Amino acid sequence: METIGIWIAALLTLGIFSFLYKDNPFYKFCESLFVGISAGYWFVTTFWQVFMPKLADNLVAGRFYYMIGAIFGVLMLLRLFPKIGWLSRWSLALVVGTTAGLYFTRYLVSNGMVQVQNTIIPLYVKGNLSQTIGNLVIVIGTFSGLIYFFFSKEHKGAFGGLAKLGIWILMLSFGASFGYTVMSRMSLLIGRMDYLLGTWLGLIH
Amino acid sequence: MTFYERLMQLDRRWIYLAIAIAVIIPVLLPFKVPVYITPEVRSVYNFVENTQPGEIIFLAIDYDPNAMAELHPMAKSIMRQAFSKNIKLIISALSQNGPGMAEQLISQISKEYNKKNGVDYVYLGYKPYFGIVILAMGQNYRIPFPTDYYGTPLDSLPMMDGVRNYDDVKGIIDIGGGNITEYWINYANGRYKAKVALGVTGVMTADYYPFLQSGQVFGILGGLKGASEYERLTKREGEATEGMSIQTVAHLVVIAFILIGNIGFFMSKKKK
Amino acid sequence: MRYKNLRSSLVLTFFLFFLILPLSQILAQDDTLPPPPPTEVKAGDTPNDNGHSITITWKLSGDDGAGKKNVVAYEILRSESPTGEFVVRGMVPAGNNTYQDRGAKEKEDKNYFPPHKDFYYKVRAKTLNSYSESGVAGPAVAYGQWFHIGKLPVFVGTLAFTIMVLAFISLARKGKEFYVRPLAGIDAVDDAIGRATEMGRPILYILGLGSAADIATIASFTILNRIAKKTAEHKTKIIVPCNDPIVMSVAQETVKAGYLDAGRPDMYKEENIFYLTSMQFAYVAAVNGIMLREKTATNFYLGKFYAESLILAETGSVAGSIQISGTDELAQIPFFVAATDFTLIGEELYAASAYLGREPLLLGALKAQDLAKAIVMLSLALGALAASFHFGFFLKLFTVQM
Amino acid sequence: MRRQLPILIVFVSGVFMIIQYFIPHESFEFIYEYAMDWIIIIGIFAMLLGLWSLTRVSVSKVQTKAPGWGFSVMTLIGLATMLFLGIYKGNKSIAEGTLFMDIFWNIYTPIQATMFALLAFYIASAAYRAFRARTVMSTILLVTALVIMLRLIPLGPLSGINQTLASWILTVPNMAAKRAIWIGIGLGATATCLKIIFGIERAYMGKD
Repeated sequence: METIGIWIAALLTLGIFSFLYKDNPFYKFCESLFVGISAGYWFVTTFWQVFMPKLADNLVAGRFYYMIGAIFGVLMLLRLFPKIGWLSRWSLALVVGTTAGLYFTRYLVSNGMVQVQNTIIPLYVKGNLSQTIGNLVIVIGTFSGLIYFFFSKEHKGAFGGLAKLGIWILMLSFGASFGYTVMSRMSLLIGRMDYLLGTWLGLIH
Repeated sequence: MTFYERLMQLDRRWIYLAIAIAVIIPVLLPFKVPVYITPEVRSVYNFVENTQPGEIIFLAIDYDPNAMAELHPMAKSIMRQAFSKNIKLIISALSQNGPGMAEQLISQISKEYNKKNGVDYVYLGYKPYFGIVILAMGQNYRIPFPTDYYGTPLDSLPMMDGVRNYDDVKGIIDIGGGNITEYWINYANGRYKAKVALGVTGVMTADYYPFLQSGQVFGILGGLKGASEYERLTKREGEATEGMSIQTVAHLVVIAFILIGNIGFFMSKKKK
Repeated sequence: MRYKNLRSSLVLTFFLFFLILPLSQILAQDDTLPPPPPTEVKAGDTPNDNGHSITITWKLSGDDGAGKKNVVAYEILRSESPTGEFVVRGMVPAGNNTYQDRGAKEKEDKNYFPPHKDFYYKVRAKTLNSYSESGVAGPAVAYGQWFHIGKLPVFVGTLAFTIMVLAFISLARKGKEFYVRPLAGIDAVDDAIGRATEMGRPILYILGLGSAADIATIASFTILNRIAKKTAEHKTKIIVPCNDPIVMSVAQETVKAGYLDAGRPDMYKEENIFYLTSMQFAYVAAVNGIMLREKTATNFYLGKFYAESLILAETGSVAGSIQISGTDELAQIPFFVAATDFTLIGEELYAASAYLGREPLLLGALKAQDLAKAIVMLSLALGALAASFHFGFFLKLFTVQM
Repeated sequence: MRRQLPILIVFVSGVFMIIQYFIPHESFEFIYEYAMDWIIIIGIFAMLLGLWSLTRVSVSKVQTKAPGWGFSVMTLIGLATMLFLGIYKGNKSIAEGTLFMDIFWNIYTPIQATMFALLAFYIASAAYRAFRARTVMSTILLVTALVIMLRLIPLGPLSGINQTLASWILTVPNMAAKRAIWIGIGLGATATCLKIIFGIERAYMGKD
């Protein structure tokens, strides 16, 4: 059984890699199988791990307020019937409204307050040149980066200059993240190659 | 289309092929890529090198199996270096899923060097609440660990005779994949003034450099690269060197293609 | 629930070690003499909480960090009467002088902490082999608060920002027009749709991996609505494969509304907005296939994206599609910038809906965002200056307690 | 009813969630927890919509014999197999060692890992295509990416300098840029939340 499993896994691995050369029936086979299996897997695991404990168990235990969730859930399903489909908007409204309120304070704190708080740093650190330069770059960089994101003012003159500095610093950061990620992506491929050459073909151990 | 223009528009399948070769060849034919040894790695190596036979180093293995790829090579090299110089080790494993993995590693390496549990090394194992454990070990190892991992009381282990706390070891090397590392710095170094060096994952490395500058730790092995430097220093190349060699070749290939693209771009622009 | 039990059993295991140890008397040193006890023990309601916790503070034992330096930890004990039996509630390492005794708010929970009830506390300083206890503090009562004082800066921020947004929207409603600078990614949208029309090929719109509960996805719905309207006007097919069933439902409504806006409800085809699977890479595998088989002329990737961003963008580039991307997922922006033709970076994604619709109300909100940005920048500049002169007050304005 | 009530639900639930952030009292905590559970439950019901859509699209491809309809059969077989294997023995169906989990480990996992590993190739081809010194901006992108990648390449004594430069870029200007983007996203997202709550942004509700 284990050998069969390894062979299946190895062939499917090759099937996906074949896409790099060009789209082909082998890849299409892997892809369509993958879609079906993943959707089934997702449905089944959510059913057992979320639906049962969150809804069924609570209703059985007599926690009637979970009924409200179930009612909204059923409303969602009414989309399948065009005539009363509009009722699903109530559920949608609850989802969207709740999360909008939830995210409002979350973003305000973690993306606003905390970032400002972290950027309030001294521009001059006595006897420590490298930290002084570092702090200056952070404050000026954040400042000019924000200027770049101004929408209601034309990027002209000194303002435009700062905006340009801002986008340069953004590009610096993008280049750095890109270069930094290469290593972890290569590790993923090394892992797959180990599987093909080692576990499957037994060329390395 | 001129030669240079062609350089700018290579079929990407050539790139894919090059990457595949770059990853496969080093796996099949292991070879060494030269490594530059950074001072923060060398200082850890020198620390172990300058420890006298019979003295004790504390080795904290604070990672889960999911960080093994990067951190296991570090633990291996340090243990091998210590055992080959007849340095004794006290080893703890404070990460929840790590103790079993650490035990395997210890029994494997100690066998290689014919080292005896309780005589040449002591494996304390795991206790919850790493903050309190690290702090309590500053008083006495026996507070959190009345017995070792195998259930033997510490007092009946010959090696622990007269060994009470961090004062009785030469220093601490913590190899960690999470926030336990911070507690070693703040408690073992901050409160008990123990010498601490770190081995951390690549993602964590940049965050811990400030502790090096402030002198709170005396050395850092960062990620696979730090591990491969250490393997090179101890002249026993293993997984880290191999992994790093593949990474180096793969990075070289990416850089080479970037350069090819730019050469094509500049030369074809010049012609016009 | 299971987690909580695990934790209390861990506490218990650890506690047992400390009980067994004094018996073993491993090191017969002066550690057997009890340390000076903790003093000035105070117990009171924990502020800014739900009413199921009491905070205990004390002054460190004389042997903690000073004297013999042999105090290892403090144990916190609780009783329902000053003379009753005291039970250990928790432990903190030496050097700490506060402890929050907290419990669950559900009555059926084993760890339930009753509010409005008198409790008495003692603190015990522990060395290796001995301990000493403080006097009794209390009674203390736990009760819940109706406003979190530590979140006052957020409250002020919420009010200020809400007022700004509403004010600019009402200005816009009164007919005031706001200037917005051109954005390359937005200007490209019309060309991209035009190109698809000329080539007679479909447009692919990917909402990403977010759910309908992600703000980036909701922002993307608005953009989808505008783009759907334009494709309806151009009679170009738009394909929207989805990763989440609710997102699919919303996307269907949104596209249908776009076709209605364009006056072409007859052209709307629901089967073009469909669900594939919720698993990241299976979804990507299928979308890859769609790009190459449908030969999409233009691909939009707007919303939440993770590691798949580069797989999509590179496959799209192989297929020769024009690609416009945008996400607020920081780690993915570099890959979109490198591999797609136009990228809306972070906030630009949120601004895009206002740009595309040119609706005055949305533009008004954009103006409010800019004003808030100016305030943030002013705070940054003033704050950094204040910090340079060791003036700490400014920082406090932005400090939020959780 | 069709338009106004949903807008009202959005407004009430949104404002409630903002207010509850500031109120630590347990009564608000309880309502908050129920609301979060309701959202999850709605999501679970919606799964059926997903399954319906996937099945309908696949079946109609098979019925109309659309190009590649055979692959739609594969999708349907995969889906049906997993649904059957995952349900028929109750909640024991998804324990380790069942056929359900065997399929997960031997089919699902390797395909997923390989899809992920494709990134190694794509990151190389994207670098080749994008990193050209055409403009100042793309030159900056190119140079910093090179500096960071070179940290893995032995350059002799230059390695030390490059190492320092690489970690400086990662910790200083990189941090500045990230903060600027974060703050921008914070403003954009909060403004969007407000627009949703006040019913200004309502494209997601569709029209009749």
